[in-house]
Amino acid sequence: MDKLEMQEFIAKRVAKELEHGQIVNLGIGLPTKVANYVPDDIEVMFQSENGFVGLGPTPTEENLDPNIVNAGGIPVSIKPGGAFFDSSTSFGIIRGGHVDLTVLGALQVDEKGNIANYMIPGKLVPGMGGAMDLLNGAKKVIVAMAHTAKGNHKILEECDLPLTAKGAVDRIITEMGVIKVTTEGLVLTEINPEFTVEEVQEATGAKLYVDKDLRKMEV
Amino acid sequence: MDKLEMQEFIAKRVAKELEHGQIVNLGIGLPTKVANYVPDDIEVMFQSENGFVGLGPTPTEENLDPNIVNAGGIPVSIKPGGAFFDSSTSFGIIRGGHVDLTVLGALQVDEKGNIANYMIPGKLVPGMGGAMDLLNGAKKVIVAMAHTAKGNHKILEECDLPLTAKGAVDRIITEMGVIKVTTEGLVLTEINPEFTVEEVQEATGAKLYVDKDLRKMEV
Amino acid sequence: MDKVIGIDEAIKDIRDGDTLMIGGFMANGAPEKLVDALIEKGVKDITLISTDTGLVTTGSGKLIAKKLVKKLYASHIGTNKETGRQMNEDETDVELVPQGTLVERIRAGGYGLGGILTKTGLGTLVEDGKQRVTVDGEDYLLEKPLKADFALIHAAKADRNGNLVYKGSTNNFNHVMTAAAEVTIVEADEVVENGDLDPNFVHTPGVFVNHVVDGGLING
Amino acid sequence: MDKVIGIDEAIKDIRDGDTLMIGGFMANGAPEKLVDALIEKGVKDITLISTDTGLVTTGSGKLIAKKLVKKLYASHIGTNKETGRQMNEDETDVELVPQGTLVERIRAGGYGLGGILTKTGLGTLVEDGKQRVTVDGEDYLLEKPLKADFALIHAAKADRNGNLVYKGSTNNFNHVMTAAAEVTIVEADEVVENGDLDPNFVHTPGVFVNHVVDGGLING
Repeated sequence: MDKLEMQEFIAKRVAKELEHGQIVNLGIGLPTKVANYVPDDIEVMFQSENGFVGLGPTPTEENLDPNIVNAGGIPVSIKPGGAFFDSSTSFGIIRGGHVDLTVLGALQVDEKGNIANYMIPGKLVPGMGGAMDLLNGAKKVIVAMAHTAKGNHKILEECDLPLTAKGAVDRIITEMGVIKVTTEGLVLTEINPEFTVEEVQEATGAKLYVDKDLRKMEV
Repeated sequence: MDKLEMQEFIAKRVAKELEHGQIVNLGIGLPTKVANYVPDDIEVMFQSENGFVGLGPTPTEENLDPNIVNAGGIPVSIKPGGAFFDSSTSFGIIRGGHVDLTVLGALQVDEKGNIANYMIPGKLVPGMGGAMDLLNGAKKVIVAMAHTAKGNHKILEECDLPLTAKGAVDRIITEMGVIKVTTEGLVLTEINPEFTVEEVQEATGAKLYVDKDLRKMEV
Repeated sequence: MDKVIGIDEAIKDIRDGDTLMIGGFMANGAPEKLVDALIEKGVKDITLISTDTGLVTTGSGKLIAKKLVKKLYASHIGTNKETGRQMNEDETDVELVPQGTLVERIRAGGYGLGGILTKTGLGTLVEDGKQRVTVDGEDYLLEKPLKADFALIHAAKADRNGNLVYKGSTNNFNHVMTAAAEVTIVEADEVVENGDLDPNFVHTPGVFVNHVVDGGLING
Repeated sequence: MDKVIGIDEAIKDIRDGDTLMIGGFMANGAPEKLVDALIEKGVKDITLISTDTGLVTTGSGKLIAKKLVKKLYASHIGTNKETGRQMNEDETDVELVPQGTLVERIRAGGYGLGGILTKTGLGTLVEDGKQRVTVDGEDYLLEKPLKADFALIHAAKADRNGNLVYKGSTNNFNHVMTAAAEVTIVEADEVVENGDLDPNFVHTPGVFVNHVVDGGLING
């Protein structure tokens, strides 16, 4: 898989986590692609943290409205039954537990469910945007990311970058498999058949427990 | 003066305190009447704490809209350039210092500017409604009331009823005169010529200092 | 999503002892039909959160008149003589909350805040039993969030997703209460299809709403 | 009340060292013409409060690019490389604030709260130097209000009283900032007469607005 195929693969698998009627917030980058793979038999409402629910399909050039953009500043559309609001309402939705699921990328995740995804001190300082609020407020948190970065571990015993939130992550979905964060540690519940358990463990900087019902990762 | 004449007299005097461009909140009862005496040469916006600014004239039976009531639940109207909002915005306006002036009634006021106007324990328990918020948030607080109640003092050295707020009152306007609350005590700045200073002092349960420029109370 | 259901279905899970928020201000914008249905269903020992208790014949005040309320949070009760009587005779536990504090406590509950700091109530009975917090040398009261099992809300219009529009002064506590309950039930004077409301002018997004009852049809 | 004035008149009292809030999200809904006028006027050492710093060519990011900002409060700066460079090279003092905390701090400033309690940021660098408050056994961060000397706001429509209407996603931080500044200046794409806006659908009441600049006419 090249990088793009990998991202689509991960996005497709994440989409299978969606449940009918959920309010879902997708982070920028890979997570945004999840919106393209919503199963046909369910309906979910995507929230855009800059101020609306009911994110619709990408607009064509003719029906593009510059007043409607997503949290990345990219022109998007709103579905019938959606609604615009200000940032205070938007983060009330997020912090008040009204978002059922958020999907975010990460620089590092660890076996305590800690996550680092907003800065590398002295180098990369994008800022947390709404991520800290989502990690604290969303009912379920999925990290969707490449398993490693240039050969370096991203899933660790303990994050060494500044944390975005402590103990917030429920599940990690990568191109290699699906990992559940439990109080006992990281449990591999699904594996991409292209890899062996040993390979996944090697690519992971923390001990992986293998679920007794380990399944094949399907998209 | 009978009770009604007295109320109108006080309301007229309070209206002279209004300044062009002010946002003003009037309490229920006597203070509500102030809206009838806004000087012709100024424009003020009245806020209704249940959720709008731009209180308009009393509607006729034909143009009455049951969806538009004041904080007393009485049908009212909204002026062009007014706006409706929810209670959270309404009290944001009040608590955030965006109300220039509030006019409230009182059971008791004292020389420290303390005010009691929401309950007589075991007897009368109307509740404070928005009064505590107005007393803390409004830039200027005028108490408009009868000077005494059935011969009993209402302006005291120290309130003995539960306080609505401490040190909040700027000015007291009654049928007998205008009293400024200062750090030195209560200063009589205007007197209704129907009364003598001695009579006003006698009707007051705290020491009154007489302003060196004591004026005639005119409406 | 279609959140429109019949009134009996909408309120069927409300039980004795539940905490209810009820919108309206002096019963202007109160969900009268939901309150009536609740009385008919017969739920008691309610903890009621409502800015006032209307009259004995209107809004949340009807529950007071029927003696169904065990504990009340309200800012103003003067217009419903029965509330004051129950309070003075210790029949109902009444906590008087300043109106601005009440709306912020409800908002904090719905918006996931642990509390808010306010000067309102300092040095009054409202301060009793509460924590004072000093910020930059200034004293404030710490006021805690309020949440409810159910919120009963009135709106002029609702679409099937639960997006709401209010008219005139009827919004008041309705909007803020929608977010603060486990289950929010709306009585709408008119139900419209998704897409019929302009998304720029929705007062309450459907995210906060669980059930919509058509106030015109009641069992539609 | 007629709050409509020319752009130069509107910004004339903004001085070096002032604290400014600027609306917009990735410059969507940013008051571009007010920012340009400010740059032309030449105000420096600004404390800027803005959810992000757009690009070097858009929104509040233009002030960063011109090195006019001394201190910045923002939640996201990744799209404006100059902000990160100034931060890493200690040219600009940048306080990264979680977006939900930023909007609540601004709201608290405008709505007279002494602070709010939140779990967002607990156990992270955001907690540094802040007070932890325990409520019913749960830990929260105490986040303080933010206020400004001036707020620069964009709206689709304004009436002469300063009532505002936004379009689509352009509301974002604009509404909440209007309340939190001593002086709030609005750049409106269209100015209408009092009475032309439906009072049921005003997003920001004119109470919070001091000056309206006609973004179409600029000096109208």
